[in-house]
Amino acid sequence: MEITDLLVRSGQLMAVGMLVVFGFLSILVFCTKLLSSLVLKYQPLAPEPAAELPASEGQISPQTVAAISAAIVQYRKDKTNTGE
Amino acid sequence: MEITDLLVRSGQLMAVGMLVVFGFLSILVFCTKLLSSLVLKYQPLAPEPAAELPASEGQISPQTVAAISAAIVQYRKDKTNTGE
Amino acid sequence: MEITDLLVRSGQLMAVGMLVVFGFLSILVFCTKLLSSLVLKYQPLAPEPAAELPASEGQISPQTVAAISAAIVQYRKDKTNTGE
Amino acid sequence: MDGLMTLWQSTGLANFALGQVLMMAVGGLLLYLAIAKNFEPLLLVPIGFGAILTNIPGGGFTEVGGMLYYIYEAGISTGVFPLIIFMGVGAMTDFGALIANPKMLLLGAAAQFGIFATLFGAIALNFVPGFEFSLQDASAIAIIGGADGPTAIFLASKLAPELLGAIAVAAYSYMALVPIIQPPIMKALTSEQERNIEMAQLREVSRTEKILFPLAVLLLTILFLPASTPLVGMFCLGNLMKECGVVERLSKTAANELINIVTIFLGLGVGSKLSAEKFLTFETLGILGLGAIAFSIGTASGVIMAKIMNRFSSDNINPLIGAAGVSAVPMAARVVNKVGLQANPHNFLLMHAMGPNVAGVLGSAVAAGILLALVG
Amino acid sequence: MDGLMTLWQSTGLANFALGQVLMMAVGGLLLYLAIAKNFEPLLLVPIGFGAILTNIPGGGFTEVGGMLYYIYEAGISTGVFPLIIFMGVGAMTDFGALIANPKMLLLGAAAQFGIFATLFGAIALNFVPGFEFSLQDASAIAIIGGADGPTAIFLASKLAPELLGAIAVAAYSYMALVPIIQPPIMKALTSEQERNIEMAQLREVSRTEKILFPLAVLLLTILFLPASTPLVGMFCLGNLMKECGVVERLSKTAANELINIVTIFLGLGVGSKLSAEKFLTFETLGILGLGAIAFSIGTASGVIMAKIMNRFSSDNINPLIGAAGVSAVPMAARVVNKVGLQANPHNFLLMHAMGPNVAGVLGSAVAAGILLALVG
Amino acid sequence: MDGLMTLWQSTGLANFALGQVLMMAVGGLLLYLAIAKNFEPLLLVPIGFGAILTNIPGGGFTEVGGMLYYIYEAGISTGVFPLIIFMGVGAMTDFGALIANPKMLLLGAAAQFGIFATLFGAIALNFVPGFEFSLQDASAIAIIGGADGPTAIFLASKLAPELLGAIAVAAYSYMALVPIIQPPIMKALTSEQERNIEMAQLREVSRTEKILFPLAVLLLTILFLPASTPLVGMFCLGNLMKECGVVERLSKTAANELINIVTIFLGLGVGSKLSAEKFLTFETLGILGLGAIAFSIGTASGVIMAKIMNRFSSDNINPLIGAAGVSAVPMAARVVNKVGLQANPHNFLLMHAMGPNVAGVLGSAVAAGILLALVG
Ligand code: NA
Ligand code: NA
Ligand code: NA
Repeated sequence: MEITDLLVRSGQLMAVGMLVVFGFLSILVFCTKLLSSLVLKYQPLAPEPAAELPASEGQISPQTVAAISAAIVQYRKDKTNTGE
Repeated sequence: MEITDLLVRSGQLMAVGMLVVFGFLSILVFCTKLLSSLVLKYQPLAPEPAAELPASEGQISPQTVAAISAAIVQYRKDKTNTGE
Repeated sequence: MEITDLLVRSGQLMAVGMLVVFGFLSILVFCTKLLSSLVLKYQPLAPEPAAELPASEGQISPQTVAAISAAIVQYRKDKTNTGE
Repeated sequence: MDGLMTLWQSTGLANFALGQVLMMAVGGLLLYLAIAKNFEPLLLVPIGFGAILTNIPGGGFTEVGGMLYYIYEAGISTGVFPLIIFMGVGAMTDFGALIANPKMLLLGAAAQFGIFATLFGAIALNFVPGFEFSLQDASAIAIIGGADGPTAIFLASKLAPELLGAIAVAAYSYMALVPIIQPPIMKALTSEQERNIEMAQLREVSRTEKILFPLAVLLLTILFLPASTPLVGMFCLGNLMKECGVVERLSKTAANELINIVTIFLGLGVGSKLSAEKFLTFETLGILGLGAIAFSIGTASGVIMAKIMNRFSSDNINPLIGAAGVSAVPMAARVVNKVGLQANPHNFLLMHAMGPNVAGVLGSAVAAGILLALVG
Repeated sequence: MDGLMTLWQSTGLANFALGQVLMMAVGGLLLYLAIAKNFEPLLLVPIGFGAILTNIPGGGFTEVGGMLYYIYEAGISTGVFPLIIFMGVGAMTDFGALIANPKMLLLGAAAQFGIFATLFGAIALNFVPGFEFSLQDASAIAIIGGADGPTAIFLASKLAPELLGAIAVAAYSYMALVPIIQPPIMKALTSEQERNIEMAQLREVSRTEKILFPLAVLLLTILFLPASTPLVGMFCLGNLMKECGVVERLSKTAANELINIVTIFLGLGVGSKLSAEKFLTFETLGILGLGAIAFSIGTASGVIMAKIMNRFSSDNINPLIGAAGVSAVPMAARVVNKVGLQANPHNFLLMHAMGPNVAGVLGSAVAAGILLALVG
Repeated sequence: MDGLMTLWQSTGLANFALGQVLMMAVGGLLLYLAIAKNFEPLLLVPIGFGAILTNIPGGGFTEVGGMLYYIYEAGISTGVFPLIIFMGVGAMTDFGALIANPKMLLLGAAAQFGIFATLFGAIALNFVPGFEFSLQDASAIAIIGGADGPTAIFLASKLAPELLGAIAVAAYSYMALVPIIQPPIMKALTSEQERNIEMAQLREVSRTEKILFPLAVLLLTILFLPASTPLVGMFCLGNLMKECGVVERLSKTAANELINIVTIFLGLGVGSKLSAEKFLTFETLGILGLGAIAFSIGTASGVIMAKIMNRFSSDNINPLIGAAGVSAVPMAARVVNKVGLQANPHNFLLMHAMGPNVAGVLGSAVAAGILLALVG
């Protein structure tokens, strides 16, 4: 094929390609908005307090508390022994 | 093959199959019992106290104790600084 | 091939092999020394105190301190509650 | 422009066949069941997704050069993927409960009646016009009653590859449905009093026993049923690696990263058999129906066997645990525990049900070997 | 002795061709850039090392029976490795920012102009004597502008395998150079005032939206662009596994061990295409030049699109985020954030740039599908 | 019934050949040594299990379509598995001790005399009726003296695949026996005074040296011994990934999950060569005998070399560390340390022995390359 023919074809490719990329992603924009509105309509974002709170508050498990308590006792003992 | 022939064959398969499954697993029952009795005869279940104790008692490693001790010191310092 | 021929060939292999192994690894000794001297010349071993210190000192992250502090508070509360 | 026309002619829109749309809906349904209903998600997510990919018009996933083609040919038609999964399952299995009470193996044997009765039923279905199951087909379908995914896929890949998709889907779906299928059968076949039976606590099992058990199983399989050795052998290898304690890094990899990797590809490969022309057939309906029957018969025969054993044994045996003999590990054992607790809130049957549960895995691997030897 | 002579005749010293020495230097340069300059080290370390191994005189790595030969044939010429990587990348990607602001997809679309303009440019280069790029070659080269490694390797393996080495090296090198290539273009095309624009905080996105999004993307790809489904499908599978929450062990394996294993082999396989006769050509110079142009044009068109959207949209859009549309995740988004902070130290654009950034991945997979359908 | 008859005719009981029974016993013995005696369990568990599976009458594991057949063909006859293992070993190796004291490389060289002397011995064994080792066979056998599993398997798969099983078993067994084989030789060749020698503490090695070292090794191998580049190259790749610090996720995967997966399959694949007709031969006895000789000679020549170096070197060199030159990492270094402590409870030789130990790995890879180039 002549270079000019190739150039014409690649110009066409550019036009078709950008058209399809934009077309496709525009449809995806529309569908995503539609999807979000449907989801939020039927399943509004719950505050999910039950799931959030423990993470912010209860980071320390009972085992940790127990272990630490024991460690503190141990620590005090050591302190006493070494006469610190 | 005629369906009835197939049915006869599948009936035979059923009989042979269940017979062999039961036979095989019955032998396995016997062998497992034999195996267990042999094992328990030559290697009675030890109480393994050495392996159990550390897990129940010594959960807190020296490093943990050290880290926590340091943290407590740090904590007290912070408390003093912030005038809590 | 006659066994004696094979023996001769394997004797040659032994000679060539050991020669090449020693030769190769001797060159590697030389190159490694050269490499080390070049590296140490252009990039003397830094004491790297910045990288070492935190590992030995700062093992306890702020989160740990926070968690432990909270645990201590918790522990004291528990102690008060149970009248320990 | 030409380009736009070419693109349009390549679109799904321009090429969809009804069958492909339906199969994508099936794939979507499997994804829904897996994600929203927690139906065996580890398998049904990749299977459902694979089904969608397989039915893309012009996607070429299952043609030479397509991703799913390579996955299927390399891993499933060779039988390698199900065997690796089986090794991983072995590396996750604890035979302790079974070694402590080896009689439970008989419950795992009884539950295999679900397989052989279904084989008979599948052939009988040939009287209905439209069904023409060969003995190979019927055997592959019947193995659904074994309630074990890798076993079903392995056997189907050898005996009836064209039915593999439907068989795997049925097997995993019914395994997920065990909490719905089993309880009514269990309750219908047992009295309140029987469901109340408490069982003696299991003895402790030593490490040596746990190491020797998989070797004993392998040895007997070699002696009596070599056709089962691929499945049983890989299972025992995984279990031996776990129990022997000296190759922990291998057994952990087999039970985690390796089984995860292979599970993704196994699921995709199974999905590649869910094309419209293979799945949207009369046979598939038959397979789904037969699968449900197989599970039900297996459950029933396990329970009945447990009743018989309870009568003739010196120990108390709660007949409910017979239902765990179908395998479907660990779902069936959990169902047993739950139904038991409904009858007696202090009666924890879980550990007792684990024995028949893992026995069921061995039982269906044995049954698969028999079918391979006699029908394959 | 004969032996010493034979050995000598087999040495590299006795057999080196100049091209091989040069290619080893190229491999060494890639290792240097990766290790000392942190240029995409996960890929460039294995690629650079593979380049060295490939050019060993008498090493035989890329001949039948050689390690790199098997790696390339099994994983790259089949397209399987880039697709597995893409699945893993999907399992690491969070579409939250894009779902919260789907218009960002248009920035990902605009940046693909870098691809198609470069395709035109590659053909135009044929006027220079010594260049004879076919449309296939030009398309594979142009995809460098997609700024996505697996996409570039996948497309090159289908359209122009003999150029794969140079294309992959250019793609990863320019991705590493994003912090150098993009800022001048971004600053040239925007005013201080525009770079100062603060954007509204993104809304929270629900788990259901995140689960349905990859399925919606897949569905549209099936409907309109089946040729993109291998890439988009595997990407969406990874993302679905991550977001659905029920197959965590699969998605973690896909995003860690599996992608790591495949990355090593993908890199070595790409390196196997860096032989002297394939790389030390005039074309390679053209590819490197065109790649730089592709990145620059993509960046510019993203920024310009963002300016247009800012003018016509009700929301404020900082034009800088358009530069993230080339993908190069997450480097491009970080560059946007940095340039934004230079203009306004309180303006954190990172989250806003993640939207166009992941949109760019989809955009280039779409562009790759178009090229496959029309040129392949 | 027919079915029972068919099943019976397929059983192991009905088909066992004596050789298969014996080989299963060999497999069982390997498992016993691995599990109870901790003999290189990571390899000997899968090898032993593979040996059992291979010899199942009617199991079909090593026939076309069988699991072990695929494993062997895909991973061992291509050489890919040992090379991946070698990469993982490289990613676990620390060359620091060797870089600090590069003269130790000469100990790794001296210990290779075990290989070449055994090659001579294997040929000499042909005078005994029943032995007909070719030069290829003899070379593959001799590499047992390299005390490195992947190297032995790689070379045997190229030079004498039919002897691979026996060679691998001998190599791993003797590596496990290092604590028994080496100490008497070490003590016989050294005086109490020599064993007491304390060595100067090793200098610290910089990260740059550790990064450049594997590249230097690779470069020299390329220049002088391209036939060693598959082994040395993959080893250096693993080591470079570990040391360069920028691809930690790759090097960790290479040194953990990937090497574990491949180890399982490598072991099973080696086991697939342990069929009765290949293993139960006169040659196997010869191989086992020659392997022990190879280890002994390697140990002795390492120690003698260390004595010579101690005499002519300005630094103190404890001759015991020469024994670590056979490789068998890290077992041989530990043995050196233990024997050293017996002579002088304050003399910790472990770090000093790591140098010759890793030098031994390079030395045997070099020796393997020489054999490949001259005999292959
Ligand atoms: Na079962
Ligand atoms: Na892109
Ligand atoms: Na060695």
